Amino acid sequence: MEHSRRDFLKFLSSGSVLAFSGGLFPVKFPWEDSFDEIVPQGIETWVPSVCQLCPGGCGILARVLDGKRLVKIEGNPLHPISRGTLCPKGFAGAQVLYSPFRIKTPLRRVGEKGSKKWEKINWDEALNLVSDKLRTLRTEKTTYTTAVLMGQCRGTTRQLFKRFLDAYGSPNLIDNNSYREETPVPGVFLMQGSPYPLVYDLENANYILSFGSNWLESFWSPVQAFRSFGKLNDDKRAPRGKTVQIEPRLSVTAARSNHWVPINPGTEGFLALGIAYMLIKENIYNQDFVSKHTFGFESWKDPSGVVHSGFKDFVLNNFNLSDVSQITGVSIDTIIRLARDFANMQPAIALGEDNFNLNHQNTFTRMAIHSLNGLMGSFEINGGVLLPKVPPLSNFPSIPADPLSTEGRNKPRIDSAGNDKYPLSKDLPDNFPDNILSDRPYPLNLLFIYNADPVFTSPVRGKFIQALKKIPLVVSFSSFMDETSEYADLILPDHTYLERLEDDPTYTLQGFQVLSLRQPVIEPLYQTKSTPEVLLELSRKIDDKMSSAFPWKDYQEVLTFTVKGVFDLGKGDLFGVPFEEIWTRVLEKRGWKAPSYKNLEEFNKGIKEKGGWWDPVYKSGEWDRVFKTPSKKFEFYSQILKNRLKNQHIKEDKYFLPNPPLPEKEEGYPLYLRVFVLHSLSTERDLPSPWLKDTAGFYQKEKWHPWVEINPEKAKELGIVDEDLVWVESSKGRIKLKARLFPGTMPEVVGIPFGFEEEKKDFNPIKILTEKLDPLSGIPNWGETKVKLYKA
Amino acid sequence: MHRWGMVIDLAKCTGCQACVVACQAENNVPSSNPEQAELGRSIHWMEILTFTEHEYPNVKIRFMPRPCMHCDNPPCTKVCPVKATYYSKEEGIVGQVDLRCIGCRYCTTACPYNLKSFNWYKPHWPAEMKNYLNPDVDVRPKGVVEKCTFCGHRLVKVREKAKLEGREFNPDEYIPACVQACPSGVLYFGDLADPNSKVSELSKSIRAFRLMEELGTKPKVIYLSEEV
Amino acid sequence: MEPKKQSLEQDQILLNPILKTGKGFYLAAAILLAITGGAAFAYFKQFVLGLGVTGMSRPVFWGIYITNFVFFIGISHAGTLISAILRLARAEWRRAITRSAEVITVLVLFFGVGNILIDLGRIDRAIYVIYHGNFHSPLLWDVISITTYLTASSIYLFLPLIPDIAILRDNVKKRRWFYRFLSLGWQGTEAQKRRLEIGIAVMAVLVIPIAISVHTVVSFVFAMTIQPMWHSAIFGPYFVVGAIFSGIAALILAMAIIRKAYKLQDYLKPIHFNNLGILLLIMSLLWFYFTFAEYLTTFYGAEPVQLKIFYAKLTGQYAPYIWSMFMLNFVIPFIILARKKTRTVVGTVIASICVTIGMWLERFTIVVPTLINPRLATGTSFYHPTWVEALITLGCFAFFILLYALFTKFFPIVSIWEIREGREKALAEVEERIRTYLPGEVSGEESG
Amino acid sequence: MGRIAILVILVILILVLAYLWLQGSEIVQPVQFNHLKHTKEVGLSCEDCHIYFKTQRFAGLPSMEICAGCHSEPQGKSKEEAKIVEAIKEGKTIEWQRIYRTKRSVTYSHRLHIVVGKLECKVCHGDIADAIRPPRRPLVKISMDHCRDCHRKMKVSNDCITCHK
Repeated sequence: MEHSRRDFLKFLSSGSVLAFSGGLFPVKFPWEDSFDEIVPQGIETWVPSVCQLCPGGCGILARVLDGKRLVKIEGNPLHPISRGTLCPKGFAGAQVLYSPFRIKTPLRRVGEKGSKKWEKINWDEALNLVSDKLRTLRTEKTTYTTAVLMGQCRGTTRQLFKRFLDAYGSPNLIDNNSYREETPVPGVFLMQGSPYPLVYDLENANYILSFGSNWLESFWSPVQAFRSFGKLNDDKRAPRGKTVQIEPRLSVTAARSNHWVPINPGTEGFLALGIAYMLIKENIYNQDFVSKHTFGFESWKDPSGVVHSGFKDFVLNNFNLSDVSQITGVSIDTIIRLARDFANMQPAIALGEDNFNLNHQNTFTRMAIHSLNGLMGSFEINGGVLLPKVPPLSNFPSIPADPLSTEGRNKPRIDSAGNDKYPLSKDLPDNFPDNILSDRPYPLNLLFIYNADPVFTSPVRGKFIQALKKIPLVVSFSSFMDETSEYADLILPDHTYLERLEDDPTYTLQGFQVLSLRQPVIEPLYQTKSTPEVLLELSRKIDDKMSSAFPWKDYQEVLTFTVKGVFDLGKGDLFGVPFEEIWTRVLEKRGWKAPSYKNLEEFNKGIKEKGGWWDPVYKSGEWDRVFKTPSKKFEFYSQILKNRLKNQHIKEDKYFLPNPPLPEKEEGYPLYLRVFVLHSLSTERDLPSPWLKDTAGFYQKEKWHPWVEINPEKAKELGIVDEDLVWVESSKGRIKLKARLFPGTMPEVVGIPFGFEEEKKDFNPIKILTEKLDPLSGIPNWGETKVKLYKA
Repeated sequence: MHRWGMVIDLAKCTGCQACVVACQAENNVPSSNPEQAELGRSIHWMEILTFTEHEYPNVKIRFMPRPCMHCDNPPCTKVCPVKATYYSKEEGIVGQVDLRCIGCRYCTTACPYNLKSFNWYKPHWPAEMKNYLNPDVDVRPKGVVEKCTFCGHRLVKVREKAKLEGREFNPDEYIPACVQACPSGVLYFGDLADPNSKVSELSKSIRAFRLMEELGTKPKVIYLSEEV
Repeated sequence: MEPKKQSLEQDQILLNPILKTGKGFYLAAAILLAITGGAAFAYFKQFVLGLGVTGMSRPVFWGIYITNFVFFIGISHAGTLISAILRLARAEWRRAITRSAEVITVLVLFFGVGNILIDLGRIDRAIYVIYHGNFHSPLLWDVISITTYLTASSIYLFLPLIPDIAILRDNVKKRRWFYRFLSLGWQGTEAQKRRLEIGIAVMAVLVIPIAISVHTVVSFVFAMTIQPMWHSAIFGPYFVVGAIFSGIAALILAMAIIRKAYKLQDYLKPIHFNNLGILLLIMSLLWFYFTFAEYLTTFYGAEPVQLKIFYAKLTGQYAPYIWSMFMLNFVIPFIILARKKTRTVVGTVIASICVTIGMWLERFTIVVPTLINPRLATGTSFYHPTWVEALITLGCFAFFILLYALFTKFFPIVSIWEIREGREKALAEVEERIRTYLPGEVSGEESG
Repeated sequence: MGRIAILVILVILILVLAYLWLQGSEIVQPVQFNHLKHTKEVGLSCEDCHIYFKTQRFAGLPSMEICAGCHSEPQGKSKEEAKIVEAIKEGKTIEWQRIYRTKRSVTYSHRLHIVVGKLECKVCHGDIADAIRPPRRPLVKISMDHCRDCHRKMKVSNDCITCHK
């Protein structure tokens, strides 16, 4: 019926002049889809690579048409970290690659700094500019006045930067986000002594007690965190375990956890010790682990005969439940239940890792939290706390002897990290601008900025801007015109991670070493150059001493050199389907070496095709590797801290035990500010992806801009109605934001998301954060910012 | 005859939005800008609905990923005056032919789940960003309605591949972009007509419920509730 | 035989508007044209930039345009329905007002359909509704019923117009060929008169069910969906009552304006306004009855989804609209029209202005609150109409009034031959008819 | 008299308008390629130049390498061929215009229809093989009914989802 009716109608209407487009005339009417975007097809290839929008290291498969058009990014099913899935940032890579805000050629500043006036120059001219400066500094013997401010970077590129500065003669390799990952958190370092970061096997843990660690929103490897959460709740009717979130604000982790424990900000350490009190009092801690592998639990006598009180007495005397409950605001029976669950549901993890949580807790608070793991002995077990090994890249040959570079290397660091003021600090990016402005210990002539945007992420952004204006030559490798590059003198734009060749050594939550290869998915779109190549070219241009330190023709050669180290290891295998992985694990457990590749060529070809290599075996029980403390044990009483602070002659033992400080009040600013991170935004820089900005802040129904969350009762007190414009003011400054009533915040806590960025808008909460640094580690303690709120 | 359906295990969803962004990347959904988002015009085929319940301190936030329900008795295909949105009897998928849609938006008001979106503006991509458009999916012009199609274009591609290789069509190969992207393993996809598919098995679970089932639309997206 | 010239004695004044156009007319036409031009520009902007320029978003997909659609289709019931009923009931006082009513119907229908076309995202594909029509869709039912209604009411307008056009042909110098062509050779012979009478009678009978069907089908667009406070059986009759109600109000307004503009005081007499006022009062009561029935059932049933919208209307965001609608549609008209003393020309005009505004608000508060409170409340949805929508609505009103005025310039707004027929025969006819009602009298029918 | 004049002008106007309209829709190729000579005299098959239709969804217009195969030096005297030879020498690419194009939202896979469906090229492309000058408009108007009839005959799914992406 339908067929004939349309013919009749067509016959009827074909006669009328008024026929619309309906396919009658073989012609396009002007108003017809002027959208002539017919997307060109092409021959489809899938290129494995690695995402770099966060340190997670997920393997991706890029769908490329005709070798020159990236259409979509998907998870690499063979990759052990991503297993075929990705987080939203993974997909947004395409928008980062094809973003219109990319810097297309090297730029030189023409106006004065920060005036955003640039001129395009070609690569040779730009490189000569930098190498001349480097050469003059070599001749003036002031090589130490150069510095590299580095963001997220690991593997061969990081080693290349280190070698460049060592060969050139400068100690200043400053890691801008050293407190984010890559280096251990001081609290853990004091108790375990190992310089490498820990990893928490969330996938197999039965009980995750998280103290403010927002591991479902800001974890160093989000896809593994999501998979762990998925596995934990796989069968809701017979759940394998529980997650508890102790946080003053209902984050996404708290919302999805079995139990949210609101706690007064800054008192997490007291609650941890309250739980420790219960564990010790009811004697349900892991006695045999504590006796065998810990030090300082019982009171002990040091060689000079002085008796030191142990952790046990310290906790029993000072942290009874009523005090702890009064300080933390957590009811006594909750503390009891937490302690009992923590003891019974093994393997349990006390998670203090705050990663980008930007609310870094005090070092002693972290020691208190980590002591719970010590009490229950959840180390080196499946579902416990592991110390992973990084894939062993072969070391570079030693730098040829050069008195100038050795002398420059031994100069004090520009950011004076590790001095007495902050004994445990490895990098002090927040101290860096003060030293520059006051020329202490020496004025800086040349600054390289790689993959970091301190003006966007650092609370001392005002000083950073002055510092950048003061430094004669600032070279930025950013591929986007971010806030820091606006103050640079010269921009040598790097490829985006989809056009770059790089290795990416990391590890899974089970401690397995993973080496993935990031290979260029398409030819670079613009005249950008990979930063390692730039370093190699610079070193050749400076002088023969430097060029002899870099015997490689290009970065490809450097990579084959370093990746050979992993080949020499002989263990592990290329990425394979799950069956092959189990087979490799079985053989290796029995000491067989069963790699599927015979020689180096096959190894390199396999890595290119499958995406990388990994060793699905974690050798647990290597106690001397895990506890590198003087007593070769887990130390409740930190002897490392004692030795480090020898010259300060601190007498009482309390100082070396985990004794968290009470949070101070600040008159005039009654509310606590808690800056939190949204999962789909980056904490390093502004990701120019509309997809991400359109989905960030979904549960507040807010998009594209931050807001401030207030408890409904507190809002009524302050006379603030939902969606009002409010000023949020701290001692450092104020910003105007939209207020949203959110029953998930404690009355005296106010939450602002971090990570939004827009051209002429000024709503970055970093501006009002306190500049106070943690006394021991020098890491900024943003959790202690106090603010007040009033209607705009 | 297939009845493609999806099971969403709400206990495992962390609201990470991987499915939302994966769907937009796969289906050339135009990305919005601050002004458009402010006016409620950003288009999401798959969206995470959030419900905040109770008061401080025992607050509960529920996340509910919501694709199109692909109802077996769809209220939207009945009301479309030009048969632009149709119920495919062979696949059980509710599709949208945007060549024929006149933009009257009757289907969007008739749908009780409010999950159909409309192109209020001419979709705009900066010049370079046109590169990542997927040739398998049409780029919708302004003035037409668009909705989740369970990535129907992937089904066609998998069918074509099976025919070219001369073998039977294997239902497990067909998987929408959101199900493939989910890191927590919340989304399961399969053929509800096949009794021993993973989806049919899960849909018989005690926790299974369908959104607004009482309206008689017979949705083919089955949720597994958080609490037991 | 030389065609008999239609003589014209007293009713010369009815031709004045056609013969000479005063300066006032040109001024009014200019203003109306300006507004229409503005609306055209606003629509062109929407055509080029897309519907993003309006205030609609998700989930509020329908707004002012659909309200206008229902409102204008509502007004269209003024004409044929009222003039048809009056003609069938042989109410003598209808003679002066039937044509002005029928003209409202025919002209306003274009704006009803026009607003749907304006609301379409892709107006260039509107023809698909005919090519690939899906008869499951209430919109298709609308298309059919409105097209039939348009043809029926245009014929019903044209038939009684023929004798007047003949008068114009014989008396007016301008556009002679136009009138000769349209008068279809009318001589006023007995045979022609008899055939015309039959034609009008048939059309009068035919138009009533079509008119009823049009507005029930317009209400089915809402009632057939399963949205709360739309999906109810009362919508059919409720919209029809609303239509007649707003139709009468629009008719009174139109009559008042032409009465003032063309000084037709002794043709459109207070008694006309009085009778229409009574009709308006009856419809106001009926409308209130239906509204009360709908809200009571919703309130009493207390389904949460329905109650959410009920309270959004009565106490929430749309309370001012609902309560002003209630005042404008029931309280004020009731006060004015209930007492004969106030049911004067001015009184009925005030009442009908209130009713017109009230009925637009009633349509608005049916369409928007249901969309703004969807079943699956996923956050704050809002609807702030923009200047484009406002200007296009204004443009529709202006253009309608302009077309109406133009019609009065081409054809006599009061039907001359019916007035004359009334003057000659009506008295005898009515007197005879009344006798048939009285007991005991032998009337024509019984005598067989 | 006036009325007839208006009528005549109107008709002329429509004719001119229609002519302009159809004119605007013509597709002109940069080089007047002679299909007949290549298929009949030289004996080439479709696959020699449109190389992808057996392996990809699209058939692919010939790239310069394919032409360069024979035309690196002139094969004959026609000035159209000279254009190609010169373009090959300078390494420029010739922008061939597509004549056959399905509607924007319709997917069509050549390999499926040719390898599995065993379709002839001329079913949809008409007898282009014997065209001396490149046609200005598709020889066969590919409409929905054109496809649906064939699908109905071959008992292949006629569901909207098969063709509308």
